[in-house]
Amino acid sequence: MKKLESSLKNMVFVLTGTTVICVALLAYVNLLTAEPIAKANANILNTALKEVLPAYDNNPVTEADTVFGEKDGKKTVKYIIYPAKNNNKLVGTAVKSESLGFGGELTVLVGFQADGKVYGYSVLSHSETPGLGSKSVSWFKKGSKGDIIGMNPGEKPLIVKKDGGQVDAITAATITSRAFLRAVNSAYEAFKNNGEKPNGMTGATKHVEPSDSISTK
Amino acid sequence: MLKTFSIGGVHPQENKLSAHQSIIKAAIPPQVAILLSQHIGAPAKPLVAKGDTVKVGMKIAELGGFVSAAIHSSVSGKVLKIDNVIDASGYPKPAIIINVEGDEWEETIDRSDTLVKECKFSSEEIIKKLTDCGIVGMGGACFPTQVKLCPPPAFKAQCVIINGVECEPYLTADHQLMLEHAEEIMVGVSILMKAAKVNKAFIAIENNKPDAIELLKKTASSYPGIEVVPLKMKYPQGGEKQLIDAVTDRQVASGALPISVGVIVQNVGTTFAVYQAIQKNKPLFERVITITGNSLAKPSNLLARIGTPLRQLVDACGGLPDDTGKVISGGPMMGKALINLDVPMTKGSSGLLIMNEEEAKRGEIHPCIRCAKCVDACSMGLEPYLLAQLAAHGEFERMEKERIMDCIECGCCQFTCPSNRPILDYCRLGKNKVGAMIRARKAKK
Amino acid sequence: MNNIKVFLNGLIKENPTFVLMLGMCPTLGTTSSAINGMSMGLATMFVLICSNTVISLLKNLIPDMVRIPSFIVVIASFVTLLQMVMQAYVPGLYTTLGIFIPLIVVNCIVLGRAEAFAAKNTPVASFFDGLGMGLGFTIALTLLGALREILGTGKIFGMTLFPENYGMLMFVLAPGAFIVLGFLIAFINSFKKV
Amino acid sequence: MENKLFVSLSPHVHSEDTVKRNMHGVLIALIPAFFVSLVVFGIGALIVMVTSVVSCLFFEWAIGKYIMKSKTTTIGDCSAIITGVLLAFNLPSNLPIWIIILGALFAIGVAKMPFGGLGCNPVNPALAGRVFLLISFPVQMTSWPVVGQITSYADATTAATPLAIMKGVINGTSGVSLNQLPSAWNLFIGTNAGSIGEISAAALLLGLIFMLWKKIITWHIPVSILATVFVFTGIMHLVNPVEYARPLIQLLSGGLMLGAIFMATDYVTSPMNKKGMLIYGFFIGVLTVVIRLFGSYPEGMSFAILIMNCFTPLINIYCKPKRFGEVAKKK
Amino acid sequence: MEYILIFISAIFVNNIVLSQFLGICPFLGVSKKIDTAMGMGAAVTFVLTIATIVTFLIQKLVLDAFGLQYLQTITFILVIAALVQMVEIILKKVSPALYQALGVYLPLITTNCCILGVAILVIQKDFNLLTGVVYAFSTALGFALALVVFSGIREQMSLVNVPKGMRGTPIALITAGLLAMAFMGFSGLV
Amino acid sequence: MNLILIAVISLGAIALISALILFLASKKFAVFEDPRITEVAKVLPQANCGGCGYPGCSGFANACVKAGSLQGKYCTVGGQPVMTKVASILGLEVEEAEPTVAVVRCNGTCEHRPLVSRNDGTRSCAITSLLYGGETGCSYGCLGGGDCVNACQFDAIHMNPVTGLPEVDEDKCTSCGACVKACPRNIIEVRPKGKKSRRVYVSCVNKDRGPIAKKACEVSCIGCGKCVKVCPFGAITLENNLAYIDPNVCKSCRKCVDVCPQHAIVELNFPPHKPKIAVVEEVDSTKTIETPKAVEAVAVSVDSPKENNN
Ligand SMILES: Cc1cc2nc3c(=O)[nH]c(=O)nc-3n(C[C@H](O)[C@H](O)[C@H](O)COP(=O)(O)O)c2cc1C
Ligand SMILES: Cc1cc2nc3c(=O)[nH]c(=O)nc-3n(C[C@H](O)[C@H](O)[C@H](O)COP(=O)(O)O)c2cc1C
Ligand SMILES: Cc1cc2nc3c(=O)[nH]c(=O)nc-3n(C[C@H](O)[C@H](O)[C@H](O)COP(=O)(O)O)c2cc1C
Ligand SMILES: Cc1cc2nc3c(=O)[nH]c(=O)nc-3n(C[C@H](O)[C@H](O)[C@H](O)CO)c2cc1C
Ligand code: SF4
Ligand code: SF4
Ligand code: SF4
Ligand code: SF4
Ligand code: FES
Repeated sequence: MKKLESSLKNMVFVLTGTTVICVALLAYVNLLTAEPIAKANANILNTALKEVLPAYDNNPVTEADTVFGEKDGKKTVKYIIYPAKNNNKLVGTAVKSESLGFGGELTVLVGFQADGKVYGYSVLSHSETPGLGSKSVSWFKKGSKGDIIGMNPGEKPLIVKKDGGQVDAITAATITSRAFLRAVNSAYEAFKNNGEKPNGMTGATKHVEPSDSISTK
Repeated sequence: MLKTFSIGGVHPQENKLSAHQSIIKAAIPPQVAILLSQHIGAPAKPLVAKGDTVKVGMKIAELGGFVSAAIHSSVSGKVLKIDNVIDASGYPKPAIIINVEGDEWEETIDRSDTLVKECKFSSEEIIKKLTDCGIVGMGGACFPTQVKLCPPPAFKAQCVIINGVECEPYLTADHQLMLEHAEEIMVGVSILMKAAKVNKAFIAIENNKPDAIELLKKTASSYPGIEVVPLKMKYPQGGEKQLIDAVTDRQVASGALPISVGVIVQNVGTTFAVYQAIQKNKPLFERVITITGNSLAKPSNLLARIGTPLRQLVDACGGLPDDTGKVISGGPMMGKALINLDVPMTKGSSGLLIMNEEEAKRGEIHPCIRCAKCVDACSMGLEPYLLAQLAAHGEFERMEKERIMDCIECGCCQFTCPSNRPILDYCRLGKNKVGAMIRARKAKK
Repeated sequence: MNNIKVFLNGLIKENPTFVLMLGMCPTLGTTSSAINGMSMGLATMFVLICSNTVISLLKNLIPDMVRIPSFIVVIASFVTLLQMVMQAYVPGLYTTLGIFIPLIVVNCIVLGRAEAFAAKNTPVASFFDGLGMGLGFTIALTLLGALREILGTGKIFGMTLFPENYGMLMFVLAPGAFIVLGFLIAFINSFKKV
Repeated sequence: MENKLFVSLSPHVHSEDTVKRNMHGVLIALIPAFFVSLVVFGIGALIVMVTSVVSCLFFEWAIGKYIMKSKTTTIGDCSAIITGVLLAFNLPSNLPIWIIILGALFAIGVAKMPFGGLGCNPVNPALAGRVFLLISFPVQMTSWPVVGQITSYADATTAATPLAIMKGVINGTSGVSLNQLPSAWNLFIGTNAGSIGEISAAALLLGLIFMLWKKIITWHIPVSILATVFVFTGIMHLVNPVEYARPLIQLLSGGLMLGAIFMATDYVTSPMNKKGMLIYGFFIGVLTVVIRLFGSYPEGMSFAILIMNCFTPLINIYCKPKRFGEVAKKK
Repeated sequence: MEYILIFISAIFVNNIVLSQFLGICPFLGVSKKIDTAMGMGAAVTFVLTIATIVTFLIQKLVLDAFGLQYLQTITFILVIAALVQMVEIILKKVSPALYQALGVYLPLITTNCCILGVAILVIQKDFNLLTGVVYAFSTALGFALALVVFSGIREQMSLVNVPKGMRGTPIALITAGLLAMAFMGFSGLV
Repeated sequence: MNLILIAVISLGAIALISALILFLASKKFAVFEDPRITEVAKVLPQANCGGCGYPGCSGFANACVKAGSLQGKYCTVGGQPVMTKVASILGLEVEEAEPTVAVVRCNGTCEHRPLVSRNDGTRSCAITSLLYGGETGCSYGCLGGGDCVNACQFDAIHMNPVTGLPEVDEDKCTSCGACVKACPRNIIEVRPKGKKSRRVYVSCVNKDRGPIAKKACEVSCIGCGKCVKVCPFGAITLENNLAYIDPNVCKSCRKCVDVCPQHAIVELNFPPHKPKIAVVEEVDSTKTIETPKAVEAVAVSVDSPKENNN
């Protein structure tokens, strides 16, 4: 077969044709995968929710409540609050909260029992240094050095020992630790003021405002 | 504060071993070889042929072009042949070889010692006479003096600077000449001023020659317009551009001639030769040369005939030591190393330096540590380390942009380099190649 | 050309990373661990094989003037396909590799092979070329990832070799990527010379 | 018949200056600071120093011999010793030996020899080694022993450095204030925690004076760095005296003196002319202060020098020495 | 202030080449001479800024509007490829001088990760048009900076004798590593 | 189905518009260019990776066409096959009809040429020649600094440590002439290789008069003219005291070799004792045998820049 030559007709025809065929194919695959993708995304959240909350039987995602903050006159998502109910009784609440860590935004999902004690947490995303700040994923869990499970930020905000608090910071990653605890504390505020707008949290330092950063990833 | 030039420079050890050794007349050799190209410009054209008899001071070759110089016999005798001999550059060059018979001078030459102060010639006559007498610059480059004295019409000379700096270590010929012939030099300066139609002249002397400064200052007081300028010691003060900078605070721009800032520079030796040519009718066929070296028995200043084999001059100073490693025509900073002592003396031979094996050998070369000492030392404000690297990598176009052609080959960079790098070797290579490039470009146009 | 030779060519003689130095971004950006490097390599290999095969099928249909755009469209389609599938079935990995998955489109190897090989050869040969190049790329990325993982964290494929405290953190960070690859290439070159 | 003469192009004489002489000069200039560190940190300083120097020398020798296969070894020029000493000077005196060896390996094996050895490296090897360690082992690299534990090495108790205090104040860490900083006099003579070689400004200045006297370095780089830091931190201090420390304290603390005097002046990696050196020094000063005050590392000197090392080739290209005949002719 | 932070972040802290690993091929390929590096840097800056504007608009006006986000990759690359080619053609005719300075680098840019990468990142990071453009522009400046600094070092290196086995890519990569290490000093600035 | 339609339509529209705009732009803004540039660009892989060191494939194509030679140019992606095509477009490979090789015309080995001084300067022929005539009495001969060796990109010329002279490796030499340019003494000449690599040439470039030349070197040409007389084909000329054999006229009869009193004429690769063998053979008949050489020349020439560049 001879090569088609570069006439206007051929060019337009081939390029458009290729595109159309490809796109049609893609659109079809998209239809097929749309559901698994949504499921996969939901799965991440659900797994995390299961991990940080006591057993529940409702669907916290559909009942979630979003708290907006204001930045530059624009509404931005600040906290998402997921209530967990068992037999229609509130057994706990998970709060998605952000804070600026060493390398950028640190997003955590913190689960509180109804009485305000930390039940569990899960780091949803972060861009901390591997091997240092990234340890926050497990550092504050039960049995680890920086265990915060069962603590109640309502009684006393969680603060690293170095700053006179009660929590062991990740070795050589105090910045991440502070950021993490800041996220937990402010999540607690959001949990407590559920529905209302939480006001400024914690012993604010310069870096508290979570959304004025450009994260890397 | 004494004046000096503004950029770079180094302080080599002075080693003026032959200072204050009075000038001795060297014996006339049995045979001389007078090179036809002892100056910058076209080689001279021989006027004699094999078998001709010549007298001392007789013109034996005439100008070979506008920039060229006449050559006179320095001895009397018979022309043996015209043939190639190895000169200081290490390549064979044509020369007139004369077998000496007696010492018979041309009658026109005034051989008396009397000082003739009055110069009766006009500017043009002086220049014509200098041309006839084959006067060239004796400070290094051997540029024909008459050409320097008639600048292109666009320029006008404002002053003459007499270069009595003698910044090269070891050399003392100019120093001794100033001490012994102060009056003649003054007259020479006046003649040069007249020829160049200026009424100001500076005699620049480094302050390691206080006696010469004092003597010339005293002598100069009776000559109007001549001023003696003592300068701080620093090599390469004697470089034309540096000297003009030091004396007049003017910097000759890149690629320009001294005359562009209204200056003509002449060496004291040249000045003395001018005096002799004009007032005594004596062409340039002998000059003062310093024979020196740490291992030499008698470092001296000799008055020798052009064409004398250097070996004979060394023998007159105690002979060549056994451990000699290098023989240099000129000073240690700019002089040329010779392959043997059979090289004949020329109008530009200001000194002969003997070094023993140990002094002669270059040190071990290390990698450039980028210490920038060469940059600090370069008297032209170049970046020698870069130029050397570029030359070694054949990047000649970039060398041109880095102004390699400004390099005066003073050697400060290589002298100062702690890594012993052969910087100037490479700069010379670069200058050579870039020069050829520029010429080729001009030829194309 | 013999298909095995085509295959080995990509694997060794013209290894895209060590010899051709193409597709450096994912090579450096996704090799913080062996498993990441390998996944990226496999993903690229998939696209490379598919696009090579398809383009060599289409080669005579495409006029020269729109050759590049058409190739890009084909490649981009496979990348998008890959994106959707990964998002659906291996979401964790998809997040880790992040932006480098869509960037396979502009990976010089893919387009380069399309132009240099697929556009001139049969679909079968193009398939093997894609396989060889892709495998070469995968091996290189895995090797680099493994080295960085060992040096940086003392692990390989997540298995601990020595305590993490002894790991040199820099090797999992940006500078380490450049430096390890530099030495790796020097090391491989030293074999090629002899 | 006479010997066959040597022939070469001019110049035929050479100054006394050699690479070795310069390197020895630097080593002599480093002695006072080392002496202070011995007094202050005792055995720890000695162990770190010896390890660092020996491993630098070893790597230079081994790489030259077995990897580059060169016939002559380059350890004779002493530059590896300087690298070793300066690397040690930048480390805490309780650093485990294996970390020091890794640092030396990086300095010599990554930052120097692959480029061709002395004179070819684009960045300062000792600093590259130190920054590599800082990034790789932040825990060990930021715990400084309390001064005066002459006989303890690995088990020394740790203390906060002046820089850590300053950083703490800037970060708003509770319980830290600028009042906790040692006095300028203490910083000057060196009785506070820190890296081995950085603690005594007085000893380092002694070294500076020696090197200036011996014409090993010129004043341009150190002075421009110190002046820039002084002015910049002075302005910051005036703006906010509670958060930002006094300029004198800034000058005397951390590796600033060490860096300005010994590391920024490294021939190989600094610009080749005076104008360039001043620019280089100015930016090192600015970057140091920026990193100290706004960055995440408490100490900015190492990074500032490394960054400017990278800019040095550009400075060399765009900043030329004053050339003869370039100035307008004075009439 | 926000713009300044974006600017500093994109140039120094999260330098596209040295910490994000985008655009490495031209970074290694076109850095042997400072002049070429500058040309390339300028060309990237020009194209990246324009491309970001165009892709941003397409994303908002077409993809988001019709719910076609999954076609992002294919659309962007198509648009970028066409755009670059068009700029090249136009530049060649309209300003040959500019073409000589920038245009010759244009083809190289299509397959440069940083153009597509930045276009996608701008969408991912939820910038608006203005911040997106500032981000794209400063990222490109960061690229140019890294490229020029790197080419300076390489030019200097070409005049010394790098050991044979290390010459070429290996030493270039190691240099890039040291450069990246130095640039880590900027971390935490914003 | 609806979703698919929307996708297809919007993307199709984008593609259509791009194609149209591109087409129009290319028509409207068409600029004349050397058509060979496009041709070369066509055979290039268009990976635009910059691996060649030029800004993209078209930059590379441009450079190839403008330079008119492929020296130092190599496309890493396309490799050898592409380079061969580029060469054929530029008509470069047909240039070499008769195989040639570099010949070093100096036989002044250490034993033939006594030293008269010791060169203590930089070991570079170019620099030494600025300095002086060299360590021996012959100011025309090889300086032994090895500039030619450094100039050769193909590792085809090496110093022989025993003789102190460079030697050409005939198999590697591509007769690129780099060494000829590098030699400040004009010693190296690119000459026809000759059948079976058999060559006769004057291995001396000394233009001094006989006695001087003889003193400087035992095997110098003294310009006696005996070879000129004996040559039946008039291939030898004598100028400036130096004989030169014109390779195009020479029939390799080797009569001159024996008459040279200084043994300055060298015969290469002849079998030892049968002087009659190669008399009337045409040099040209070697063409076919040597063609692979030309290809190899391109092959090597494109490889080595990678090693030499940084
Ligand atoms: C390469 C590198 C990455 C780092 N990453 C983090 C991090 O992700 N999180 C963190 O809190 N500190 C990180 N640090 C450590 C901080 O720079 C520093 O140790 C911090 O000031 C905390 O000190 P402290 O824990 O001793 O108080 C990192 C350091 C380096 C050198
Ligand atoms: C081609 C050429 C032309 C020159 N023309 C003049 C001239 O017109 N006027 C002048 O004063 N000097 C002229 N000079 C002399 C130089 O400026 C200089 O004095 C001479 O080269 C000797 O300098 P040196 O001994 O410092 O090397 C000329 C030199 C050269 C090489
Ligand atoms: C580096 C350098 C050093 C020089 N030193 C001297 C010197 O010491 N004395 C001197 O008379 N000429 C010296 N010259 C030569 C002068 O530049 C200049 O050519 C000379 O003074 C002109 O006078 P002339 O033509 O009479 O020789 C030196 C030249 C150079 C380049
Ligand atoms: C004044 C001076 C300062 C030096 N500073 C350093 C230094 O900071 N780090 C280092 O590794 N070497 C230093 N050296 C030694 C040497 O220059 C260095 O190892 C080279 O960079 C290696 O190529 C220094 C040398 C001198 C003369
Ligand atoms: S020889 Fe040339 S480069 Fe060296 S110092 Fe003198 S003028 Fe400068
Ligand atoms: S003086 Fe020597 S070592 Fe120093 S920069 Fe110049 S060439 Fe290099
Ligand atoms: S430089 Fe060229 S001509 Fe000379 S030997 Fe090498 S390949 Fe042959
Ligand atoms: S042949 Fe020429 S270039 Fe080669 S070593 Fe001899 S003089 Fe030097
Ligand atoms: S893979 Fe990123 S530019 Fe080539």
